[in-house]
Amino acid sequence: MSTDSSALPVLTAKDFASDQEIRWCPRCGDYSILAQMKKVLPKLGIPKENFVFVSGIGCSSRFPYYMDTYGFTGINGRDPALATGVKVRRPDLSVWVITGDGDALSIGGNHLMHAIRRNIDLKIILFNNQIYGLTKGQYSPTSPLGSRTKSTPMGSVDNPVTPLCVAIGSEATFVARAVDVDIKGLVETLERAAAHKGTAFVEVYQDCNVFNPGAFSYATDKKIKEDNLIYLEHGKPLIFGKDGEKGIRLNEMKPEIVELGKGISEDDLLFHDEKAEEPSLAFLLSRMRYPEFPEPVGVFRDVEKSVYDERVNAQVDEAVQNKGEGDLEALFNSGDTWTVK
Amino acid sequence: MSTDSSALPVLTAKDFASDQEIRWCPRCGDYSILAQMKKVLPKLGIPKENFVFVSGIGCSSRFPYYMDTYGFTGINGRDPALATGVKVRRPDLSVWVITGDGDALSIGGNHLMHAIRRNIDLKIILFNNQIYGLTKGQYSPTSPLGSRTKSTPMGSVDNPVTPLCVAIGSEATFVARAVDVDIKGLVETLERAAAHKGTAFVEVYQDCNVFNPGAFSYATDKKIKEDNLIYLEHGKPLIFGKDGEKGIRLNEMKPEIVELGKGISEDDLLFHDEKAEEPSLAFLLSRMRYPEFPEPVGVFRDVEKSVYDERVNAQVDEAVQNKGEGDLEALFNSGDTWTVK
Amino acid sequence: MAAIDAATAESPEQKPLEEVETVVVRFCGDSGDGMQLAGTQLTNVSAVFGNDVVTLPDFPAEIRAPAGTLSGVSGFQISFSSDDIYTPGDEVDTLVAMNPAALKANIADLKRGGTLTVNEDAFEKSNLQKAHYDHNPLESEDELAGYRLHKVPMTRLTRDAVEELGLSQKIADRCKNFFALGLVFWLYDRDPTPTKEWINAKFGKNPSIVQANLNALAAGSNYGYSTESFTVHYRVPPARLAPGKYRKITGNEATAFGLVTAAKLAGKKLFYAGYPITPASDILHELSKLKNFGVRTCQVEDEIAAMTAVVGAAYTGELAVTASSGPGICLKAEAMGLGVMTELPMVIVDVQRGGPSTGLPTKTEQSDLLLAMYGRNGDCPLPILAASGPGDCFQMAQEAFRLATEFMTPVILLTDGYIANGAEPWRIPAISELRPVDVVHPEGTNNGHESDFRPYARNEKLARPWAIPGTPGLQHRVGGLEKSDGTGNVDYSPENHEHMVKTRQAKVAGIANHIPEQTVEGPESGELLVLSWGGTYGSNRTAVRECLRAGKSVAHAHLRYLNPMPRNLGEVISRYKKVLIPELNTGQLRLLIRSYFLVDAVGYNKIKGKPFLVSELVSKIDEVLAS
Amino acid sequence: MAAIDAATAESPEQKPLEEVETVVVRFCGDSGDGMQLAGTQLTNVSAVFGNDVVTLPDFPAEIRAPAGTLSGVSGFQISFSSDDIYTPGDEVDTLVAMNPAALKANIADLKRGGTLTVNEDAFEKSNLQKAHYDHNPLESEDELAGYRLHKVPMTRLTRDAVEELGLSQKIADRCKNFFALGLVFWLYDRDPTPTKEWINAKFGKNPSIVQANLNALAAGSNYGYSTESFTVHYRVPPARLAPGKYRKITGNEATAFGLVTAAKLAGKKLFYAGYPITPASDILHELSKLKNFGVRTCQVEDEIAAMTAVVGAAYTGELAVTASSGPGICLKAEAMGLGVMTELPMVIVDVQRGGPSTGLPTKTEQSDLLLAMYGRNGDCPLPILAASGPGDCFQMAQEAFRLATEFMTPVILLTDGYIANGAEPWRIPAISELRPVDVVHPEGTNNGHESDFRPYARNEKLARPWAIPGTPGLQHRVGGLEKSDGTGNVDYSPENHEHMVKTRQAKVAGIANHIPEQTVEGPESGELLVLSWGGTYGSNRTAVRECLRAGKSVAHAHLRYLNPMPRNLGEVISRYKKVLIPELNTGQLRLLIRSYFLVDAVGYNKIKGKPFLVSELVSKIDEVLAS
Ligand SMILES: Cc1ncc(C[n+]2csc(CCOP(=O)(O)OP(=O)(O)O)c2C)c(N)n1
Ligand SMILES: Cc1ncc(C[n+]2csc(CCOP(=O)(O)OP(=O)(O)O)c2C)c(N)n1
Ligand code: SF4
Ligand code: SF4
Ligand SMILES: [Mg+2]
Ligand SMILES: [Mg+2]
Repeated sequence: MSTDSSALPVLTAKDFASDQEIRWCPRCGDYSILAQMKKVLPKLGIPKENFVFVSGIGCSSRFPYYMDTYGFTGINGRDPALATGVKVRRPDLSVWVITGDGDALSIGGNHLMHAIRRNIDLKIILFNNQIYGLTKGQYSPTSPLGSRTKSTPMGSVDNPVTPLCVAIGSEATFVARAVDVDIKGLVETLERAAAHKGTAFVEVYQDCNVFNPGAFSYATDKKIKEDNLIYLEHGKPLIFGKDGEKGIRLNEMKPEIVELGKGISEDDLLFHDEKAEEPSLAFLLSRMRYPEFPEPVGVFRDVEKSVYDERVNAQVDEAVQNKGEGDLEALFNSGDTWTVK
Repeated sequence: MSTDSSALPVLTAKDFASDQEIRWCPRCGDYSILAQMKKVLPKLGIPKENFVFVSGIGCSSRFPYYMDTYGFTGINGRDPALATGVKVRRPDLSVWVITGDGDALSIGGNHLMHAIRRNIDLKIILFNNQIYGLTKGQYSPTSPLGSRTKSTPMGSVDNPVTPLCVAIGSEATFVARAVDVDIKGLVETLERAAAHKGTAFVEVYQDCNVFNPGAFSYATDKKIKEDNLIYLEHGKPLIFGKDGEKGIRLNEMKPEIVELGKGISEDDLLFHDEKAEEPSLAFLLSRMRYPEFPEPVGVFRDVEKSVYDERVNAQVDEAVQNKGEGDLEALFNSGDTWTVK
Repeated sequence: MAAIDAATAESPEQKPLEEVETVVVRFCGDSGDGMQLAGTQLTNVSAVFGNDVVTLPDFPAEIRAPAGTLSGVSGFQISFSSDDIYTPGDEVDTLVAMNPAALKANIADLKRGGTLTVNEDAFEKSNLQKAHYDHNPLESEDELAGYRLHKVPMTRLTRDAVEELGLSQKIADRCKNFFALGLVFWLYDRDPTPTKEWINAKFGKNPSIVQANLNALAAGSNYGYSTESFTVHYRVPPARLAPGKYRKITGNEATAFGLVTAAKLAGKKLFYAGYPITPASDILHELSKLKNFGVRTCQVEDEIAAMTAVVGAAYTGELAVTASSGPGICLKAEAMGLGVMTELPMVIVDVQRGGPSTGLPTKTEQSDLLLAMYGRNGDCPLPILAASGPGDCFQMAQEAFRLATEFMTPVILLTDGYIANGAEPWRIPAISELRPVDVVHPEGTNNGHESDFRPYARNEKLARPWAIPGTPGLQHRVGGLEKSDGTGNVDYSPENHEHMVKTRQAKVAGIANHIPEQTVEGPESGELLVLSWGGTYGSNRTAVRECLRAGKSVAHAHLRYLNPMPRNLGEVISRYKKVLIPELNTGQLRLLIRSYFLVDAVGYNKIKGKPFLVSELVSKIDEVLAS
Repeated sequence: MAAIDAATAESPEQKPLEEVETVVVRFCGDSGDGMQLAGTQLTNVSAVFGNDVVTLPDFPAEIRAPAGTLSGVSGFQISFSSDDIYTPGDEVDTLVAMNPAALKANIADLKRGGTLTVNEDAFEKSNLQKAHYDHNPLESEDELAGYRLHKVPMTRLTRDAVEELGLSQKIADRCKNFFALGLVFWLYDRDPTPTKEWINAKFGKNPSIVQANLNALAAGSNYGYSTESFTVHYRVPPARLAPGKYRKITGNEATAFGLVTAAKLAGKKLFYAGYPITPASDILHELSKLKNFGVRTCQVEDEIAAMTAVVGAAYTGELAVTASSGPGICLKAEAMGLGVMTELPMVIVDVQRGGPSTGLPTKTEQSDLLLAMYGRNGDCPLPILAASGPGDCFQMAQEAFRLATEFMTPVILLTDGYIANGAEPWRIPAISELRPVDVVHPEGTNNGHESDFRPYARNEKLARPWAIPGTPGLQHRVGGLEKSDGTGNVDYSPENHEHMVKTRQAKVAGIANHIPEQTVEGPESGELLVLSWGGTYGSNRTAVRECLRAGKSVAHAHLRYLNPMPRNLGEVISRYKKVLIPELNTGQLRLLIRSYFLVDAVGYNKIKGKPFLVSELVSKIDEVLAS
C-alpha cells in the first residue's frame, strides 16, 4: 500500500459511489449518512482500494453495496467479528463497520462489546432508528419502553439500552453521537472517528421513515432541536439553547439544567473533557436523555490506548525477532527425534 | 406455592446439599461460595423446591449439581437466556444463575447484557477467577492485559473488561461485588441480592487454585486487604485502611485517595449512595481498580425499576381482563367466514 | 362523479356472462400500489362466495425499493375455483399490471390469449426507463399481440372518481388499487360487499377516505360494465367443498392457531421466544396478539437465546415453542441438542426459505430437511414433521406438541415461505374434533424420600417423567452432559453412553407406531409413485390427479412425517416400479429414501425460490414413465 | 540410599530377558499421580529406541476430581512394538495401578495372566472407600488370582529413595510416578537416557528435584532388578519402520504443523481464530507458540466470532482456519454458510468428541460426519476430509488448504479426540516432499476499467478469483445474499439461483477429479469389504490384516475424503459381495454409502466414547462373513 498521499489522484464523493441501485425507502435517514460518508472519505488521503466496509444485516447494513470500495455484508450481528478478521490480517486498511441497533445491540451485542474492549482499529457506525427496519417493524433494544410495534401490540416491556453506555461500559476509547440530517455535525464526527486510532464507536440517530418515523424529531426539528441537543466541545462548558442561554451544572454527580446569567456564569458549568483518562464523565453525559435533559452530540470520549490489531502483529514481529523467522525443518525436528535406517 | 413461611419446616444449610460428589480442585474458591450459598438460602423462607439454579459451563457452572434444589446446567454462556425461560413462566420461583467470567462475559456476554437490561428477576452470581478453569487455563475477558496463559504464551493482548462496568452500562438495577473467602461480606451480599426485585448482578472474586492461584491475594491476604478494599455502605463516606485512616474524595469527577485527619474530615469524602437513580456514581466506583485504588466491595447500586417477568405476565392478565379469557372457538371464527352446506 | 355500484345496477346492455371452473388472477404493481391488499380482497370475496381459493403473494425483498423499479415490483396471485384446488395456478388468466416494471416482470406468466389490463397512465418515459424499457410496449405492434390487452387510464379515472372529495392528489392516487379491484370484480362477477364492509371498518374514522375507496371501486366496476373494451365477463360457481364454516388462513396464522390450540388442549399457557426473521416473523406477530390465551411472547436478543429460553420454559412444564428460518435454525442447533439431551418437550418451527446463507430471504425452498435431521453434533435424533399446506399447519403444530409431550422430546415442524404466506380456505374445526394433548406431571412427595425420584426413569414409550420446579420432593438436576439412565446423574461410562444413544434413537424411532400409516392417492400399485413432502403437496396432488385422469399408472404419496417416517412406507414404495421425488432442493428426501429403502428413486429438483408448476410436474412424470 | 542405575550395573544374578513383538502397558492412578507424564516418557524412550508406538491417554473429565475417587482416575496406555502397529492395543500386558480407584477402573482391561503392579501403600481404608471397595482386593484370595500381581510399597520406597535430599513428604511423594516408570523401564529393558535428559532439562533450575526424580527412577529399576518378585523381563526389538528421521506427534500437534506448513508453502501467514473447547484447544495452544512463523492466533469471544473472523481474514487473502468440537461446530454453521456463499477458502477443523450436546467432552466419537455434511441451512455443500491417525493430520491439514484455495471454498477437516490426543511416531518429511499450495490473487488495474472486474467469473474448476482488499481497481462487494454468477451482484432471479446452487454443488463434486482414487488393502475383489473412515483406520487395518493372515476373503478400504468421495468408490464397492462399515456412531457413513450406491452395507457401531478393539472388529468380520 502506498501511503504517499501526494501521489494519489484527488478523489471526490462521486468516486465512492458503486454502480448498484440504492434501495432504501424514500426519505430514509440512511441516504444522508451515505452522502456524508462519501464526502468524508476523499478527505482522508487513503486510496479507495484501501477501504473496506463491513456490515451485518439490516437496511443500514446494505450500505457497503453502495460504496465503490471493498465491501462485505456479513450475517446478522457478526460484523465486528468479521471486521476483526480483516483488520488483524491487514492493519494497513481502513476498516469501517456499518451496523444497526438490532444488528449491533440485539444479536450482535457481544461482538460489539468485544471489538470495543479489544480496542481494535475499527470505525463502527451504528445507525440507530430504534426499530428493526428490514424485518418490517419490530421493536429493537433501543426502542423506548412501551413501544407498540408488530411484535408488541400492547407495548414493549424491556428497558432499552443506551448504545453509548454499553460502549463506555465496554472500555471504549472513542465514543460519539451524531444526527443523520445534521450534515455538519455528522461530517465532523465521521472525520474524528477516522482520525482515532483504535475502536471508534459512533451512534447516528437515523430516521426510519416507514416503521418509526419522527423518532428523533426532537433532535431534528429546527424549532426545538437547539433546546434538546448539546454540541460537545472539548474543554468547553456545556451550553445549549437557541441563544446559548442554558447550561449544565454538576451537583454531586447529578447533572442539572441551569439558566445562564442569573448569578450563574459559564465557569459554574460542567466542562467537557473528552480526553479524561477514566470514562466516568463520558458515562455521565451519556446518561443525559431527552426529555429530561438535552442530549449531548459530538465526541464524548477520545483517548489513546494500545490497539489490538497492532499488538497481535507486534507479537508476531517480536517472535520473529527473538526466535528468527519460522523454519519448518527446525519445527519438524524439534523435540526428541530418532533415525531409522 | 405456599408463601406462608411459618408453615415451612426450618431448613438448614445441610438440607441444600445434593447427593453428588463435589468435584472441584482442592482449595478452589468455589467451595466457599457454595458453603455461603447453602447458609443463605435457608434464611429466605422459601421452600427448597422453589429454588432453581441455572448455570452454563465451566468449573463454576457445576454448582447446581451440588445443590438439592431444581437445577439446570445449560450450555456455555446461554444460562441467562435459559433462566429467562424459567422465570418468565414461573415468576414465583427464586431463580439463581451461576456463571463464570468466561461463561458470562466471553461467549455469554450478550445474554448477560440483555437479562440485565430487561431487569428480569434473576440472581446472577459471576465467579470471576480471571481464567477459563474447566478448559484448563486459557485467559478470559477479565484476565489482565499481558496474561501469560496456555493460549497466550507471549501475554494476552486484549484489554480486559470490568464486569461491574459492563453490568452498569447495561442498565443494571443491582450491582455488587464480594470475595470468595470473605464469608461475612459474601453472605451479606448474597442476602441483599436475594432481597432485590429485578436482576441482581454479583461478581465474586474467586481463586482458581490450579490455573490462576493468588489472582486476588491483594483482596484476601489479611496483611494487606484492608488497604486494598473499601466496604461500601449506603449513606456512609468511603473509608478504608486497617484503622479507617484513609478515604476517597471526589475531585471533579475524579476519585482520589486522601488521609483522614490532616485537615480532611469524613464530610469531605465521597458518600456512597446505592439508591441514586442514575448509575453514574456506581459506575465511577466500579472504575476504581487495584493497584491504583482500593476496590469497593458490597452493594454498588440497588434501585427499583419495573421487572421484565412481571411485566410480561401483567400484559397477559391485562389482555384477559380486556378481552376475556381466550376462546378458541371465537378465535377460529374471527375475520371473514362463510358456510358451505 | 357520484358512486354508482355496477354490480347492483340494472342495465339493458348486460354483457354475456360465461361460466368457468378455475380462474387465476394476478395483480402486480409497485410496492406502494397496494397490490397485496387488492389480492387479499379478491381472495376474501371469492372465499366468502364459496369458491376454493389458493393464493401466492410475492413481495419484493426491499422494504420500499425506489418507486417504479423492477426490484420494487410486488405481486399477488390468486386462483379461485368451483373445483377443489391446491395450487395458485401455473399460468395467469388475468394480469393486472399497474406500471411498466410490473408488466415486464410478470408478462411471461400470462397465458397466451389471457386478459392483460394495464394502467396506461403509468407508461410514461421515466417509468419506462426505470423498467429498462427502451420503448413503450403498449405502443408496440406485436409485442403484446398474443393477449387481450386493455389499456385503462386508471390514474386519471381514479382521480376523476374521487374528485368530489377534494383529496390531495397523492391520496387520490392511492385509491388506484380499488379501481383495479373493482374492474376485476366486474370481470369475474364478484359480490363486492365484503370489501365494502372492510373499507368501512378499516377507514371508518376517516369518512372521506372511505368514500374515495368506495368511489374508486365502483368506478372500476363501472368501467368494465360500460366500456366497449370488455366484451364478456365470467362467473365461477361456488365449489363443492366439504360442508362447514370456512375462513381464509395463511400458513403462519394456522401455525400460530395450532400452537395456541395445543396449549389450550393441554391446559397450558403457550410460551414463545423468538427473534424476527423473514418469513417466520408473522408467527411471533400473530401469537403476540393472543395474550388473552395466556400466551407469553418474548422477542429476545437472538435465536440462541430464543432456543435456550424455550428449553428453560420447557423445564418448568410449559408448552414452549420458537420459530425461525434457515440462518436462525443454524443458530439454534446447539441448544436443540440440549433439549434432546435433557429430553424435554418443545417445538421448533422452521419456515424454510431460499438458502444457503442469507440466500433469498423472501423466496420459498425445501432445503432445510437434512439440516433438521442432522444439524446437531453427535447422534442427536428428534422427530420432524412437515405441513402440507397453509391449513395443515394448524394440525401439524398440534401434532408437534402432542408428540413432544407424549415422548418428551423436541420436535421440529417444517413449513416454508410459500405456505406460510399463502392462504387457503380453512374449514373451522369444532373444538370437539380436536385431538387432546394429555400432559401429566409427577406429583410431589413430602415423605422425605426425595432421593428416590428418578428423573430418567422411562415409560413404555421410553419417555421420562416431566417433573417441574416447585414440586416438593422432586428436586433434580439436568444438563447437557451424558446422563445415567434412571437417575439422570452425570455418567461418562461407556456402556451407559451407548445405552443412552440407542435409547434416544429408539424413542424417536418408536414414534412410528403412534402416527398414521402412509396412504396413497391413486392405484395401490403400478408404474410410478410420486413421493412428495411438505409444502409441495398441492402441486403434486394436482399433477398426479391430472395424470390419473389421463389414465396413467401413477400414484401419489405425501409425507407429513419425516422422522420417523410412517412404518409402512417401505412396503408402499415397493409396490411401484419407479419412484419420483419432486423437491424444491437438490434432493434431500431422496437421499434418505434411497438409503432407507435401497430404491433407485429419481429426483425432480427445482431450486428457483418458487413452487412447482403443475405442468412441470406432469411433464416430468411423463418423462419418467416413458424412460 | 544412593542412586544406582540398574540398567547399566553389571550383576551376576542377571534375570532372563525374553524377546516379544508387541507390548501394551497402561499406567493408571489419581489425576495427581503424574500418569500422563509416566506414559509420555515410556513413549519417548520406546520411540527413540526405534519401536513403533501408539498411545491412548485417558483423562478424567474433572480438572482435579477429589483425590482417590473413581472420577479422578487418569490413565495412559502405550503399545510399542517391533512390528508396525496402528492401535494402542486391545488388552493390557502390564497394568500399573497407583491406587484402589485406578485398579477398579482398569483391571477389566488387563489380559488374563498379565502383569499387575500396584502401589500397595495406597490401599488403605480411606482410599478403598473412595473407590467404593468394601474390602481390600489385594488381600482377597482369588479376586486377582488370574494376574501376575506385584504388590509394591511404592510410596514408602520412593520416600526412602529421596530421603537424603530432605524434601517435604508432599514433594517426595510426587516422585512416585518415576519409581513406577523405572520399574517398567526395567521390566521392558528400556534405556532411560531420554527420560533422564528430560528430567534434567525440565527441572534443571531445581537440582534437588532433579535428583529426587532420578533417584526414584533408579529405585524403581533397582526394585525390579533386585527383588524376587519379578522373575523375567522383556525386550522389544526395534521396528522395521520406513527409513528416515522420526519424532512422536499427537494429532493436534500434527494438525497445527500441517496448517502452518500449508501457509508457509503458499507464501502466507496463517490466521487462526478460535474459542477453547476440549479436545480441540491444543491446536490453539500449539499454534500460539508459532508466532515466529507469522501465525496470528486470536482467542475470541465465541465460536461464531471465530468463524466469522476467519471469513473476514479469508476475504483479505489469508489462509484462515478455526478449530472446535461438536458444540462449537454447531455455532459455526451460519458463518460457514457465509463462507460457502462468498466462495472464500478457509478451513474448519472439527475434533470430534462424544455427543450429543455437551455429551462426553473428553471422550472420542465419529458422530459429526452428517453435521459436517448437512449442518447448514439451504443446499450448502463443502468438501470434507478426515484424518486417519495422528500423523495423517499433518497431511490432511495441508490437503484441506490445498483444496480450499484451489477451489475457493471452505473445507471441513474431521479429526477426533482419540487421534488428537494420541501420539504415534511420525517420519519427518523433507521440505521437498511437501506438495505445493499455489495461490494466485488477481492483479490490480489502474486503467479505470474498474467495473469490468468480475468477482464471480469462474475457471475450469469453477473457482472464482480471489481478489483482495488493497488491490487497486478490483473493489467489489460480497455477502450472504444470492449472487449473480459473474458479477457477484445480489440476484434473486429464479434461474440464477438454480444455476448458482448447481454450480456450488458441481464445484465441490468436481473435486473428485483432483483427489486420489480409492485403494484397498487385501484382494481386489471378494466376500467382504470393510469400509472405514477417519480415526478408526488403525484398528480396522489391524483387524483386516489379522483376517487376511487367517486366509479370509476380506479387504479394507479407508476413506479420508468424505465429500466428495473418491470417484472410483462405487466401482470398488461393487467388487465385493458384502460391505461392512464400522463406525464410532450410529451409522453416519453407512447412511451416505447406502444412498449413493444402493448397496446393503452393514454397520458395526460402537458408541462408547472409545476406539474399536481389534478383537471386536475381527469377531464382527467373522460374523458378517458367516451370515
Ligand atoms: C440469523 C438471523 N436472524 C435474523 C435475521 C433477520 N434480520 C435481518 S436484519 C434484522 C434486524 C435489523 O435491525 P437493525 O439492525 O436495527 O437494522 P435496520 O433494518 O433497522 O437498519 C433481523 C432481525 C437474519 N437475517 N439472520
Ligand atoms: C459451545 C462451547 N464452546 C466451548 C466450550 C468449552 N468451555 C467450557 S467452559 C469454558 C470456559 C469456562 O470459563 P469460566 O466461565 O471462566 O469458568 P471457570 O471454569 O473458570 O469456572 C469453555 C470455553 C463449551 N463447553 N461449549
Ligand atoms: S424500512 Fe426504514 S430504515 Fe429501512 S430503508 Fe425504509 S425507511 Fe430506511
Ligand atoms: S480448575 Fe480452578 S476453578 Fe476449576 S475447580 Fe480447579 S481450582 Fe477451581
Ligand atoms: Mg434499526
Ligand atoms: Mg473462570
